[in-house]
Formats: sequence, C-alpha cells, structure tokens
Amino acid sequence: MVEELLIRNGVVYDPINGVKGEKKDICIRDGKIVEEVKNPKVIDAEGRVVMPGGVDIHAHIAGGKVNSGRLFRPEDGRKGAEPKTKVCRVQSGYSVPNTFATGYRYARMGYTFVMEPAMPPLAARHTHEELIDIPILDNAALPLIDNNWMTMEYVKSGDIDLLAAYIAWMIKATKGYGVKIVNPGGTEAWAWAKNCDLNDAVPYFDVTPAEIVKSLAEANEKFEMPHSIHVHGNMLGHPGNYVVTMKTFDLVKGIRAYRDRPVLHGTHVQFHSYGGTRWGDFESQAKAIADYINSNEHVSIDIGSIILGDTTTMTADGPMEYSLYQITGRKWTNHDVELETGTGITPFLYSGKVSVHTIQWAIGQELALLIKDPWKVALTTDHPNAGPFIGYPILISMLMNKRRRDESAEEMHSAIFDRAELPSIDREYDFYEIAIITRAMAAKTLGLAEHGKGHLGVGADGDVAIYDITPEERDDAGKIQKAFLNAKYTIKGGEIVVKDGEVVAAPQGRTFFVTPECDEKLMDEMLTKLKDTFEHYYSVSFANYPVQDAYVPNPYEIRAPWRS
Amino acid sequence: MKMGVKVKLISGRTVAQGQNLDNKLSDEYFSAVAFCELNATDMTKIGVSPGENVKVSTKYGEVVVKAKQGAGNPEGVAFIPMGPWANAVVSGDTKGAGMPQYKGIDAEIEKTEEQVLQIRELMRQYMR
Amino acid sequence: MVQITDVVCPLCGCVCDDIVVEVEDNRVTKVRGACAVGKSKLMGHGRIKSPAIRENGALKDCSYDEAIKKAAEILAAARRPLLYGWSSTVCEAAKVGVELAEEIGAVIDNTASVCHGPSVLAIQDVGLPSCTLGEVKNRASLIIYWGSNPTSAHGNHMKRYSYISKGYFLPGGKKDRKLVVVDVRETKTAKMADKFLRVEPGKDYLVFSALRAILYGYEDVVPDEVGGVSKKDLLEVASMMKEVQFGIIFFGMGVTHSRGRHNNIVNAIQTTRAAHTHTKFNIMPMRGHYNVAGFNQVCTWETGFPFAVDLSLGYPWYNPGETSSTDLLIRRECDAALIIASDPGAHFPGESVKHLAKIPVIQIDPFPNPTTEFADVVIPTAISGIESEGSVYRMDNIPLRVRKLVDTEYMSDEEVMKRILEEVRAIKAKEGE
Amino acid sequence: MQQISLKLKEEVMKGVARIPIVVDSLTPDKLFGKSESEIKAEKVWWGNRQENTGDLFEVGVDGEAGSASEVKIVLEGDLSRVKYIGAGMTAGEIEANGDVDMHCGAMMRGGKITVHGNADCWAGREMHGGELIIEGDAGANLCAMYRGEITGMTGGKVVVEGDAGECVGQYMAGGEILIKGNADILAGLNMKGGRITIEGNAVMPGADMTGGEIIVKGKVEDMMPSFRFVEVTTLDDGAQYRKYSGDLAMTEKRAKGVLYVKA
Repeated sequence: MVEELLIRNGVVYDPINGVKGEKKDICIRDGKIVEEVKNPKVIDAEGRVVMPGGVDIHAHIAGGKVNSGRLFRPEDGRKGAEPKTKVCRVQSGYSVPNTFATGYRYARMGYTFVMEPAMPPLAARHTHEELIDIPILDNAALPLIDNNWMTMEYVKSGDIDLLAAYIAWMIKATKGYGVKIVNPGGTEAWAWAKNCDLNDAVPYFDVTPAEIVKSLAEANEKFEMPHSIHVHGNMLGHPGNYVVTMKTFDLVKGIRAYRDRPVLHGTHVQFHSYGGTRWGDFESQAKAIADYINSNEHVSIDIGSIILGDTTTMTADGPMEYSLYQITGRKWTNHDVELETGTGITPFLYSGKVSVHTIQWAIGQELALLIKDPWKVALTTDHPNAGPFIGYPILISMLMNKRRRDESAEEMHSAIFDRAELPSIDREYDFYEIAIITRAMAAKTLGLAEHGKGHLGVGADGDVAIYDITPEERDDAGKIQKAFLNAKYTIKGGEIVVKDGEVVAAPQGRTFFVTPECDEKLMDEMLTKLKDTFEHYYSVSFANYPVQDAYVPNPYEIRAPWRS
Repeated sequence: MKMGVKVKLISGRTVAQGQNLDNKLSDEYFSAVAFCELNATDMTKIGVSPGENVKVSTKYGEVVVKAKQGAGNPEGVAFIPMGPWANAVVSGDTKGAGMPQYKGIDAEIEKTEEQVLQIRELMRQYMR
Repeated sequence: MVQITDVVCPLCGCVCDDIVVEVEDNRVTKVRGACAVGKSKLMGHGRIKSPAIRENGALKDCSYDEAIKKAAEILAAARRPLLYGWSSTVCEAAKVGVELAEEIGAVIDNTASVCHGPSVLAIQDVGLPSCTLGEVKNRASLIIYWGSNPTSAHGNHMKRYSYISKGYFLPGGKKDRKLVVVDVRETKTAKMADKFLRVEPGKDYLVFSALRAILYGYEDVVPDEVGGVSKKDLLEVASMMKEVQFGIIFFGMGVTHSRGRHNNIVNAIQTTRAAHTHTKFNIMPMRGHYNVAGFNQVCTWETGFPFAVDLSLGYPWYNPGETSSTDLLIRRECDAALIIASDPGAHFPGESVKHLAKIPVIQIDPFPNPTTEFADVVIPTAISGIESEGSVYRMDNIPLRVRKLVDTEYMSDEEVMKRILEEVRAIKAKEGE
Repeated sequence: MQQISLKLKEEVMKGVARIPIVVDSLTPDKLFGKSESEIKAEKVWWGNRQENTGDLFEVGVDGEAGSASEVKIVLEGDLSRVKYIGAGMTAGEIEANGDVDMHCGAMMRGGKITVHGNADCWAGREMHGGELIIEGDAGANLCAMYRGEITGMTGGKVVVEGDAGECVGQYMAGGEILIKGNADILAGLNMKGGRITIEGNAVMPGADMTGGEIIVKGKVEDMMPSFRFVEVTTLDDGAQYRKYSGDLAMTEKRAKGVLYVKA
C-alpha cells in the first residue's frame, strides 16, 4: 500500500462536507484522509470529477439466496466468464456475478462499500463466508428479523423491551448491522402458501404486519442504532400498492430517532409505487409517493430502478416470487427458513416493449426526479431484482440528461406517455446530486459517515473515485455512462485498486457490524424463552447458532448503547 | 450349461456399508458389501442358497459375490450394496448427464464355484 | 474424561448438531445421540500412518514436505488434471482447491458428480421449491420418501427432522403425519409407510408425469397402470398431496442413479410445482456426505458453477456430461488426478477406475481405501469435524461449523492444500523465468 | 473454391491420456483469407495449454477463396477428441472423416458440416442455421440447449443416419431434425417448436413438450401417460398415424405439442 497519496487538480464533489465541485487537492496517509502529505505518490486528476468512494445502501451480493441464484442460472454464469489475471480471480455471471466479479465490478464503478440487505439469521454464516470472498469492498449485512416467531410473539404481547433484547441478540449472533424487514407477516404466511396485506392477521400468530413494523421501529430506537429499520413492505409488485406503502410509512411517524436520521428506510420503492387495480390499468404513482416523502422527514428511500434486459429476481418475499413465476412459467426456487424467513428466486426479463415493464422503468427514475431533497434518495436497482448493479451508470446518465430519457422513451411502449410521469419531468441531476444519491446519502442514512465512509473530510477512509470526465462534459450522456462504468482511478483505504478501468489490486474488505448493548436482566429473560424455542422448534442447537469470529476476519465493530 | 436368471441390478447404501466407509480394507467392509441380495424365487431358479457364491454379469463386466436373500426384493430385482463389487458391473456411460447408471442395469446372475475376490485382488484387476 | 455437547456430526447430510461425545486421553470413547453410522465415524478407524510416495510399485513412507513437493510437480506438469472429492472435508479446504484449479487449469469436481449432480442439473432447469429441515419438523403433515431410504442412509433423518419428530404445529409427531414411500424394493423405510408404491426400475419418470397430469386435473388421459403403479394408487397419493396443509418429497439416489437421471428430478420438482397449485409443497434432495452441499456452495460463489468446473481455458466452463469426473476418466482425458476426502476407487464404475489407476494420482485422506491401492502420492490428514474445524453445509444448505474434538499430529486438509498451492506457484514462477 | 486439409498428427492421441483439442478457431469464417503459415500459427487449446495448429495438425491449403462460403475444411485422423468442430460457423463447409467429439456444429448459423462417422454429445447445440449431416450415430443432447437455457436449436437442418442419444432437441424452438435410426429416451423434451422425425423407435418421446411436432415412424416404448389421443390421421408419407397432443403435465394451456406415432 502506498503510504502517502496526493490527488491533485481534481474537481471534488463531497456533499457531506458541502464541497460542490471545487478544484481541490486530496491527501491520504496510511489509508485515511489528512490535511497534508510530505512526499506522496501524486495522481494528477486534471480537472476530472472526484468523489468519495461509492456507498451502496441495498444490493444482494452475498448469501444463500444470491448463491442459489448463481447455482440455478449457469446460463447467466457463462455470460460474464473471464479468465484469472495476475491480480484477479476468475469471473462469471451478469445478473448474479460470482463473489470475485462482484468486488471487481463495483470497484471499477468507484464503489468501496456495499450493504447486503437480506441475511437470513439461520444462514448468516453463509452470508459472511461470501462477504469474505468479495474482494476490495467494505461491507455489512442486515439480518431479517420481522417474520421471526419470537418477534411476532413479543409484538403480540407488546413487550417492546424484550423485543429489543431479541433484536439485540440476533444482530450480535449474526454479526449483523441492523433490522431488516421483508413482507412482514407475509413471509410466515407463505409457509402455508398464503400472503398478508398490511392489516391482515398473520396465520396462527394473531398479529398484523402493521403492528410488526411499528414495534420493530420502536425496539430499534431503544438503542443508538446507526441505521433505522430497513423496510421492504407488504404487497410488493402489486398494482395499487402505493397506498400500502404510504400507510406503512405513516406507522412510524412520531417515533423519535436518537439522532438526525429517519426512523424508517423504505427500500426499492419503485416496486411499491404502483397504481391501478390490475396489470391492465397499471400506472405510476411515483408522484404520490414523492409528495409524501417531500412533506415528511421521518422516511428515506432507495429507488430500486429498472435496468432493461434479463435479470435474476430474489427476495425473502416468497409469495411475491411465486406470483412472478406464475407469470413467466420459468424456473423458480423457494427456500423457507424455519421460524425466521424465506427466499424466492426466479429469472425475469424486463422489456421496453411491454407496457408494465416500461412503466416500472419510468417509476424508479420518477422517484429520484420528483423527490426534491436528494438526501432522502439513494440510487439502487435492488441488485439484481430490478437489474444488475453494473447498470448504475446507465441510470446516472438518464437522471443527468433529459434528452437521453426522451430518446429512450421514444423507443419504448407508448404506455410511458399516458401512464407515467417521466416524459413530463425536466429536472436533470448535477454531479453534486449524483454524489449524494450514490454515496453521501447512503453513508449518512446507514450511520457510516462518522465511521469514515462516503466523504472526504479529514479522518475519513481514503476511499476515492476519480472519473474520466470533466464538469464541462456533463451534457454528454454517453461519456457520463462510460466514465461511471470504468473509473479512471478507484482508491480504497489509500490503495489504488483500479487504474484506467482495470483492477490493479484486490485487498480484503472489512465487515462492519453493530453490537447493541442491552440490559442484562432483559437479555436473560428473553434468553429463557429463546432457548426453549431452540430446544423444541429449531433444527439446530442454540450453541451452534451464533456466527463465530472466524467468519469476520476483518471486523469493524460499532457499539449501539441502550438509550435511557 | 449356464443356468442364469435375468434381473435389474440395483446398488445402494446400507447401514453396515456406511459404518465401514472409513474401513474399506477390512473384513467387516468385505462382509458388508461383497454380496448380492436376491428374491427367494430367483434364488431357487438358479439353485443357490444363502452364503453360496453367484456371478453377476452385465454388458460392462462380471463379478463374483455371496448370495443373500432379500425379503424386500421383488422377483427380478437384485441388490448389491454400493462399493467396488457393485461397481465392477455398473455402467459408466453417463449419457451426457455426468452420472453413471448405478441402478436398474440389466444383469444375469448365476451360481458359481468361483471365489469372491478380496478388495485388494479386485483393485489389482484395474491396475493391469 | 471430558464431555463435549452439541457436537456436529461429520458423516451424512443430516449434520446432526446435538451429539454428545466423551473424550478420554485424546480419544473419543463414547458417543450419544448419533446414528449407528455417525457413531462409527466418530469412534474412529485405522489411519494412514505416514505420507508416502509410490516407488516401483510399492508405497514408500516419506515426509509431508516430500509428498507435497511430489504432488505439486505432478499437478504443475499436467495438461488435463482433475481435482476430485471435497465432500467429506470443510469449505476452507474447498476454497484452496478452487484456487489451485485456477492456477493449474484443472477440472474441479466433487462427489455430487456421482450422487446428486443430476439434482443440480434439474434445479438449473426448473428450480427447487424447498425449505429448511426445521420447516418439515414444524409443519409437514405429509412426508414422501421417493427413491430414498433414510433407515439405511440417513439414520437420524426421520427422528430429528421429519416423520417421527415433534414440531410446533404437529406436537403429536408421527401421529399427526402421513408417510408415503416410493421405491423399487420394499425397504425398511417402506415397511413403516402408510402408503408404499412399488415402481418398476427405471419407470419413475412416467409415474411423476402421471401424477402431474392428475394434480392438474387431467386424470382422464392417465392409463390404468403406469410404471408398475396402479392408477388407483396414483389417485390416492395425489389426493393425499392436495389435502395436506404442508407436504414434502425427499428424494434420493433411487431416482438420480436410474434411467432418466436428472430428468427424473426435473419431473419430481415439476410434480412438486403441480402440488403447489393446491397447497404448500416442497422437495429436498437427501444429500449424502456431510459437506457435499458445502462444496457446491463454495464452488458456486467462487466460480459461478456448483461442480464439474473446467478451468483449462482460464475461465470457468461448466458442463456435466463433459466436465464431470466419470466422463473425464472413461474418455481417458485426464493425465493426473488429486483425490481428496473421497474414494473413487470404491465408488466409480470399474471402467473409470481403470483409467484412474493408469495416471498419476495424489490421494489426500485420513483413511486407507481402495484408491490408496493405486495412488502414487498418499498424504494423510486430520479428520475434519473430529481433529480439525471448519464450515459445512447441511442437506438443506444450512451452514454449521464442525468442531475439533481431539488433538492430532496430522496436517489438516486446508493446510495440505495451501502447501501444495504454494509449491505449484513456486514451480510456475521458476518456469516463468 | 479453397480446400484446407487438417490431419491430426498420430502422436497427439498416442499417450495414456487422450486430451481433447478445442478447434472453434478453425472454421471457414476464421480461416478465410489466411495463408498456410498463418493457419499453422493459429492457436488451439490442447488441454490447459495453447498450441499452434501446425504443431497438432498437418496443414494443407489448396486453391483460392473469395469468401468464407468458398472455404472447405477437411479434417482427417483420429478426431474422437477434437471438440467444437465448426462451432459458430456461418458459411462454408467442413467435412470430418471419422468420429468427432462433443459440440460439433454448436451455435452454428450457416454453412454445412458432414461427419463421416459418429458425433459425440451436444452436436448442433443451440444451432441457429445451416446443415449438419451425421452419417453415424449422434450422442446425447443433440441440438439441445446449454444448461439452464430455455431454448435449444432454433433453425437449420440436422440429419442423423444412425441412432441418436437421450434428449434429442431438448427445448428445440425451430428447425428440423431427422433421425434415421432409433432415438434414446426423451426425444423432444421441452420442445416448443420445429420438427423431429424419428424413422426408428423412440422411448418416452415428447415429455414436457409445449409446441412443435414429433413424428415416430417406428414403435414407441413407454408412451408418456400425460398425452391426449386426438385422432388417427394420414401424413405426407401416406401412412396412418395416431395423433396425440401434449404434454398435459405442463397444463392444458401450455400443452400445444403434437406427437404422431405410426398406427
């Protein structure tokens, strides 16, 4: 690793520190940003766009679900096959790349941190084994804690403190980062081939998804958690679901976060912004959702925008994947996880010739463009659900260039003109706003900024992306896409990992995890019940459940004290 | 002249075979897998009684094993525990699927005076 | 005497993790909770005493260093090497194996190739509606074992996870469940069944299609007898499947090994999908070795493909039937092989063993076996799950960490693989100069 | 016309191991316009190492070609471990004198391949056009898809003079296959278009088919139990056939396949 690095003459976009495209030098020593350096290796950025390393708030990159996707799609695997090089291991896959390709391709886009947003607690070891094998990227994972029997029982009895003790134990046991919610109640119902809407009773548990979301938000805020609850709501992908989405957001209004951050992060909201009553009259309700976000401060979102083409959909939302498979008749994998969650996977082709897909394509971008404050929005494709992450540069070029959007719309199904807003929106993102939705917002919302991610202030990690484009070229959509796909330089922890779009070094990333600190008496009371549950209903023993330290070889621990 | 019976040959796991997985060069393994289970009627047909030797012949080879009576076997179905003796006569052709046919092979079984080869002798055959 | 609880059993795909083991002067002296087969493994057997290299016909003891160096020389020189086995060792060793395969342009394959490889091919065609074993324990009121015989192959399966176990929604255990067995012979498992269907060898495919037709409502086209099973029985089983709240099919090598191979499994899965239009239905392969699933996981996340991965062209190419071990050997493609934690000498068809016996073979294993008889380099290792720890994946892909119960002088599989990789790289570097 | 002859040197297949050679780089498209010495220098994979074509094959070039379609490649010697013969070719002709290894004519789009012998598995895999003649037997997965794909052959014509292995034309969507001998189990598996004609016998033909047609002129062993008999009808050859529709195991909605079996 280079000890000292000086990035000279770059035009820097560092939103967390309010730096809006200033020509500015960046100094790095021993992997951290510093005021000045003595005899550094110098990179002349020559007026190119310079940003902090990218931070992805939500991409399925590791774990049993992702690997089942790889395993059952050799036809996707062969698409991305590349031989090993002096630096890189073998690569394969397009929508479900192998772990090595995942690290290399993100790094080539200038990203240095990715959040794996759906870790089944019982299979957490698997998620961590894959994270170990993803080069370069720092990472973290969110355990699924909403369909768990223990959660639902505490929600039913209203013991928020004991629920907090349970999530504290779960996050610790899984070396996780926060609370993930996916189709609350619906995934448990799916174990009986059923589903739940927001206010339906979960079969046999006599609680509603609404109660689960509210209780988990309250329990989460019992600690100084870096991140809010991370919510994939009910009825994903159903026409008319935008109402459910807003009702879900409303549930947690008034809950007080311990610091300046939302109390709920709504993920891949494109899939939750649907109007109409069936596919026939399907339409965009992105505007309604955007209006809600614009007039409320307690919710942040990521867009989950569509990339046209073939992809692999995967989620803990089992019933949703089943209905998708019912539409396509293609291969379908389901994997329900005892007492906790589930998994559904099926391939899907988004076609610009299909009205519904076209409207979906519009919705993701509409959300980004209609929500006024970019600090409330993160750019995602819910990789690989709405499309693979290597499609980000396409999205960036769309958001920055109305002409490109209009040209694309012309090529697509006419439904985009009468059942979506996109063609009527003139807004164009600038580099500063792009820097917000691809790094700063995610770092802030995840509570990672104070841990050195997503900005270039003194003391921050030496994670820097230098793109081969100048501010003057902001109208060249093609060049923007090219520049954001293959960074001129990506620097990770002060080490040059990408040069001229090629991976030149592949160091190990770190895994961030949170340790919520819970009152011991509470914990003991909760454990009595938990151990009994293991004894009678789990298929593994309590002693073998928690993730051993061996699975987090490069740990970064964040403590979350109990709020008195 | 040859007094054989035509069967579908199956190979598979047994408890004793599993117990000696790490113990294959032993007598226990030999007695756990070097036999062929036949239906009583089939045994009478070839005039063999339990403990006597039979020769199992298929398109792919032949092997001598001890005869055993298998209550569960229907007529025309023979069973040899998975292992080198069974594999001496199964088909290696995977038909483009990567998997040999270990089960349901056409075989002829006859009584024989020939001895059952010990594991090392059996392997030596492949080393010629 | 030390008592160790919650021991994870390193034998079959059940990976029972509630075993109690007693250790006295560094030996396992007592085992509670394991099945007969698992107990036998934990109690231990005779070992390979020392590393050895074959010299004019006979194995001659040598040091680890010599054996590892020799192994590396063989592999570095090979034009079509095969790295096979991996199912009775931990994922940590498999990871080094994939790296070695990349380094030397080898084919890497595990025992799934001759076990549930066809199940993987089937999953790649139609997917797998499945669940973890605890779901079966808590919810499954109908259990179907099709071409699988747990009483012989998975001793604790019914007790811990399925027919006999008690679960949240089925507190009565087997009183609350129904058991159906489909097989070509009346096995011990079949004798326990509420309903036993005896199918003619090689006719499973037809039976599945008939069931699907019935489940979709076209029983009118189904003939009176299919593959030895009467239409009456098919209708009965179909209605059992429709009426339960949660059912599961456990299938084994009875279907993967017989005529139809992977397509039998495709059809079993299609049958599950058909049943799923009526109620919750799942299906699961009865994976054999305790970590056969784990290798497939590691190989998939590292190469994109689960087994039979050919790295000879630099990038991964996967095509069982071409890149699978049995084919490579019967076609006499390989010019060297590394065999780890498995015994093709005993478990491959004679035709393939013939070629294996002719080429340089490196064997890495704790125990002597038929493969040792012709191996040219023999490297004994610690027994994973007894003498060394690591990751393994249960038949339902739940990851567990097997323990180290006793100390050993032997190197672990992972250490040996790392040393071989280093040696190979050293040789390559020299060649480079 | 130009004729390029490639004779595999005997020593290449002499060893204990018979290591395959990958020759997708030796098609009329890729060799057109190359001199003899350039062809000799063309790289081919032999196991995990790349070799010069000239080191493995005796190379002869005769005549001139104005385009790839005027190039004919003649392969001689022991070709039973020579893979990907004519893979991806779009024009010209390849003649193989002897048994050929896997993937012969895979992904081919045009031109003609004639095999004077047997072809191993995956001949004509994902073939889109052109003509493939196999004078001997064909292995399994003739004109099938690659693992996990849902489309196999989409166009072109394939003739097998002998027998064919399992899963002929799996996921076939278009084109024509003629098997003059017998077909092993599951011919036309998952078929959705095109036509397979089997002059000999077939076992479990048409399973899971959703389109296209299969004609069996010999006997059918193990007829699928999920097909519906429609009628007895007469085809172009004047003979009477039992017509079935299926596969109902794919549900009535999708069961648009047609199977004719000689009455």
